[in-house]
Amino acid sequence: MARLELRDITKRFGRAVAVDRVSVEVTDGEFLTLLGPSGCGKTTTLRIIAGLVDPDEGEVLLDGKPVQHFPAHRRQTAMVFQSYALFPHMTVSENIGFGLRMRALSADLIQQRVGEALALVELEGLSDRFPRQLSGGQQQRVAVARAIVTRPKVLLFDEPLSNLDAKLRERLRLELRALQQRLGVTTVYVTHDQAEALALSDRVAVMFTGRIVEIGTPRQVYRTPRVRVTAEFLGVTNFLDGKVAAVADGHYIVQTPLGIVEADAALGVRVGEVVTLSFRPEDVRIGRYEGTAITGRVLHASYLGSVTDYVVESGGITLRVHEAGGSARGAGEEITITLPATAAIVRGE
Amino acid sequence: MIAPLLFLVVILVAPVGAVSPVGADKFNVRAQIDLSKLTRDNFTAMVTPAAKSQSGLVFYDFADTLCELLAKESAEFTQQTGIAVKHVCVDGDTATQQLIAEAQAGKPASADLFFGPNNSMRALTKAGVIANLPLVDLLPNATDVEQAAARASRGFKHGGTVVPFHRNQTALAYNSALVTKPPQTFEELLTFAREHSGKVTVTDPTHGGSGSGFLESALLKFSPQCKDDYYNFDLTKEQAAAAAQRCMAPVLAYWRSLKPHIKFSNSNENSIKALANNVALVATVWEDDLFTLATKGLVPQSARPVLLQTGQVGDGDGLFIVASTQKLEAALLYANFLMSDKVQIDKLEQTGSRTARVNLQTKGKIPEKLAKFLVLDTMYHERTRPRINGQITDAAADLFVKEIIAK
Amino acid sequence: MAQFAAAIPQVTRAQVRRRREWLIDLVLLAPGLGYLLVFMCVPLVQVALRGFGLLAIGEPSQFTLGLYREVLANKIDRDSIIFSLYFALGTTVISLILSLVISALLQIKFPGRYIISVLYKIPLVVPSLVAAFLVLTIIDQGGIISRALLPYGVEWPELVHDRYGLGIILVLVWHNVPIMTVILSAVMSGIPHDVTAAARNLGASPWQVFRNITVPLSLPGISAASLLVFIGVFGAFSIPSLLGAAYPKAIAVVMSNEVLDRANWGLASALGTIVTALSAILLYVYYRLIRHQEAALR
Amino acid sequence: MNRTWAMGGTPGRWLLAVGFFGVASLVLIIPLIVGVLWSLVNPDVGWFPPAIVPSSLSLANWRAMLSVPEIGQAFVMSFLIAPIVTLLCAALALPTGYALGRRQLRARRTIELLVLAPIILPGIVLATGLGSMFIRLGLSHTVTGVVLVQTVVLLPFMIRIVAATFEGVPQDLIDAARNLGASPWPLARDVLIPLVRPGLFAGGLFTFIGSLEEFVLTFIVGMPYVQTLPVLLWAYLGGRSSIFTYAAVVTMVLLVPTIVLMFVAERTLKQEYLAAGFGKV
Repeated sequence: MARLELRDITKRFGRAVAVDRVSVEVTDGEFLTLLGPSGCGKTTTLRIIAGLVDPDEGEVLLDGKPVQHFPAHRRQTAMVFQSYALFPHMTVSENIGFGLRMRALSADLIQQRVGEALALVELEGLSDRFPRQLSGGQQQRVAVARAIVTRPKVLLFDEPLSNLDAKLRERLRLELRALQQRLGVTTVYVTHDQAEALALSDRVAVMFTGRIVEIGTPRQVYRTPRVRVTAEFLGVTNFLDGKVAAVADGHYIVQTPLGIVEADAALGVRVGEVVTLSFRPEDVRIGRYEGTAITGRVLHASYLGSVTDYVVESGGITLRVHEAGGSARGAGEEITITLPATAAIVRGE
Repeated sequence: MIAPLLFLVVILVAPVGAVSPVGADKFNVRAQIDLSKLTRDNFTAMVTPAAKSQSGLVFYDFADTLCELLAKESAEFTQQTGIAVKHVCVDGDTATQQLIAEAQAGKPASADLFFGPNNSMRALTKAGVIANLPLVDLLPNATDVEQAAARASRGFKHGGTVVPFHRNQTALAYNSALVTKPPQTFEELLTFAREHSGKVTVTDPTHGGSGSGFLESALLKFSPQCKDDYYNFDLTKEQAAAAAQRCMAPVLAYWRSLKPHIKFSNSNENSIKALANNVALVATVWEDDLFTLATKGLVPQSARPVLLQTGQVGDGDGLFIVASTQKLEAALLYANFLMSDKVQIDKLEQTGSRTARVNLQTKGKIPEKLAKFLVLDTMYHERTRPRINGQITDAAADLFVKEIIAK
Repeated sequence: MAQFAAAIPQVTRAQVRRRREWLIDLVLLAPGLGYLLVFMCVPLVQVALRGFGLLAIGEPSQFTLGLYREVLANKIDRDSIIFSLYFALGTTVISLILSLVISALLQIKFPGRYIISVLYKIPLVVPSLVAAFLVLTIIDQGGIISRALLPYGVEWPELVHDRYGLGIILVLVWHNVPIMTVILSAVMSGIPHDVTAAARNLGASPWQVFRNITVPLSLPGISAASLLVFIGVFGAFSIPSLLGAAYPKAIAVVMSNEVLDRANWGLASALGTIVTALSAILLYVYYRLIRHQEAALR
Repeated sequence: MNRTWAMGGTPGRWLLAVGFFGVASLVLIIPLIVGVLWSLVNPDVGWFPPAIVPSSLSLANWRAMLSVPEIGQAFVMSFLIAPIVTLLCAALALPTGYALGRRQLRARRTIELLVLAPIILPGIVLATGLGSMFIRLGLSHTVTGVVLVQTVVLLPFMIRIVAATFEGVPQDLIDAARNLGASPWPLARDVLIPLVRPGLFAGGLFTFIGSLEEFVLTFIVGMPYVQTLPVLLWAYLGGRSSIFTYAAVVTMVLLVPTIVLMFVAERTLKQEYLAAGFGKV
């Protein structure tokens, strides 16, 4: 088990900066997700941890010791690739045992640990199959087994679920999380899927254009994002500009064109400043409740199953509103909505 | 990157110093025996013991038609003497250039003996490739060599270092099944070609001896006034070119009227093939070529050779020992073997190659069914002409290409 | 070790690493490229220099443009270059048309397709000389076709050793169609089925699909294959030497005559340089064109 | 109607099959049969127009050819040179092909052009340069010389096929192996080489057949001493003398092993390897 730390990691490809002064610490046994759109540098960061890419600057520390000069095969990290990267010319058990063979373990020990790993991912009967004879989900499990069997200090996942269909993805998500918790291994997980990130992680680091813009628990980054892009990336959100009218015991009173909305404390915001508020569609309630209630007109309604998504216009501003269940309000209907009690103040364009 | 490359270029092209001929002051060839004491009479006694210790002779043979035969004869020589011979069929001009290049580079030659095209002998002698032993005077089997052929090849006087191994004859071949009266003069040929347009095939003079021989025959016929030049073998290259220029005019005139009615082929064999495929009724050929291909079933039974009344040139090619050989005695023994009755008669029987040995009795040695592919002896002796100065032919051929073929 | 490395400033370390990588590249490339440098570039440089009278063999070396003047003044050499260009172009065009059709048809499933896809590769492994022989036995006057037509009184035209090099073109086409087909089939099977399906869906006939979708999307393969075939055929020796007419001769045949029969290395080198230069120009033009093409397809 | 025809309704497909097999027999099978017939022509009778089939067959040409050592020597020479050239090409192409396929090279375009050059350069130009160079080096007319020149023209195909094969190995697999603790040597032994083996095999086969076929360089550098089957064939096809019947014999001797080789190894001659060898410029 190990503590992983990145210090000011920078990587350029030609003139493009792929990773820009990334610093992050992953505590022992923690599950950290790097979340961001494609091209944000998250995979490169992962590969730098694995030693597959050399950083131009910065340090990778494992338990406090710099390891960035260690070649990939001496890093004691294990990675699950997006493509699974199973060796097509080896059977399932040969694939899983590969890392152990590279460590020159005895044949008996290899057999035993491969068996354990197979059991762990519930693939006991398939040990002599070749990868091409397996389904996508089975291949994914083999890739996971192959990674954990070496008992790495850090487990790395590079979008391991992105090639699976939605249903399977959700199931494996749960399994992965359970497995990680059972093993208690420090894990870094890369994905662009926000639901996956929220569901799996202890902490989520949101990356944009090579930088970590925000890091926190799933709840923090979803509910109270500090940065506009984070709020945008993690699902549908409403932005509302307003002026800070007052500060009261850690809360801000923000005057928006639609009325007063309270916001959580944010550093360095002064009274009189114009800020952007972000709040989720499910925080807006239909009907008149305590707080700022306004009337609006439904421009568009789409039924999504668990919720109905409305586009509501009020005073020239459109808001997204989610209502649980399937009450049918048609376009053009006048409704009353209540703005959320608190919203997050976000910065940035 | 550039510098080492240039360095390499320099190293690889640095001229190799010319090497002076090996051997005694009189001969340019190294021998185990005392060459100054060697005569025709003591030849076998002197040469044989030394020859027995030498093996792995390399014999370059340029004649397409003889390739198969000489491979067998070589094997027989090896069987008789225990001296291994590697018989290599080569292209005459290529082998000539190779031997010259090797001599110039001071490298040991790839061959010990070369049976080569006679018009190469001038260049080969100049380059010191030919051992300066008068083989004609030394080989016991060369006693009766025709005097005209003994000491000169294509007008180049080599003094007997090249022994005439093979005689041949250019001719016209025709399909007797379809042509009852073959043309026997240039005028008749023109008439015939006009009547059977496209049915006469002539070998391109730059691509085969049957073509250049035909060109020479035409020179002899149409510009007899140049005869002195034709057979003056002391002309310089420039003089030869001038002579060709002077003598070609009537030949070109004849060709201009002939050309629309004939087809050119680009090799001796293709002319014969035209005959075989009924594309041609008359074609220019080498007599021995026609004969050899006939033995292989590639010439129809009805094909016959004929010589023009005004004469057609015949020639021959000789063989010599390469100066840089390390196996002189074996080479001498082998050369003598090639001039023996047996080889010379086999050669005639199987390939139609005539011999330069005047006393050799060949009558009755040709199988009946093949005799018809040879020119009748009387016609041969009456109408054969020696080939003219090769430099004139070359210049004439160049003119011919420019004025006739390329037009 | 790690501490030592850490003590060195970052930039230097990167440089050291880069130099090491470069060294590895060099060591890896050395066998193949070194070989080609020695056995291809050196002789080529020699040919180029010899064309200017330098490094002459058997004569004094001296810079001269005389050899080129000789070539250009000589109608025979000029004609041979033109003739070579002619049959190279003919072969390329005919082979291209045939292999486009074959490749397109090979994309369709039909009974026995597998056998055909093996059979059509036979000419790839058949030496072109064998091809020359086989074609000769078929199309020559006196070949099988002419014999088969004889009873009907049809005179078979002269296709071998003819002035128009038809026999040459025929054999070269026979030999090059499979090469082109391999390239084109690979390109065509790379075109997503969706694209052609979409075109069909939008109302294009099979021919229109071929003309407007398949061919344009295969252009990179088409141009590469055409270039390869053209340059290859332009310098072809064995086929023209066997099937060519007495006049004009292919440039390669002229060169080999100069070298083998006359040891005229200088003139052959000048001719060789011209051939190489023409090929290089073509290659350059190709790269200029392909750049636009590729940019458009991306 | 149109649709049935071209996009292959069942009748269309059959029509296509018939068409293809018709063309194949016309351009492949009939010539082969005629070639065999020519090798069996009875020299006493011949085979002249208008006969479509020879009136009498015999093995005389085979006997005649086999009675002299020429064809046997050429056969031995061909099949001696081909494996040597193949091994030499493989040895030279492996590291270079690896570098081209897997490493980030600075002068990649130049290197690719250099590797392409022997493929598109007319053989006769190379032969002219190498011929004179080898005379000076004493390599003319030697087996070594012929091996070296054949390698010049066949090495590029090998390099290109090897490079394409290496390139085709997903980087993820390499990364995964390294990540799982494979140092360079086990990485090569356990992952890289097993993955590129089919490509290497295809390249080797290609080179082998290429060597058997190569003519112009062998001819100019090897003549007259090193005579391979194609050189012999050229000689009998009219290069030296035109003896059709003998040419037919040489053709069969040369053709049968190559075609057998091709059919045996058909699976390895996959389009992508062939296309890599010839294809991209």
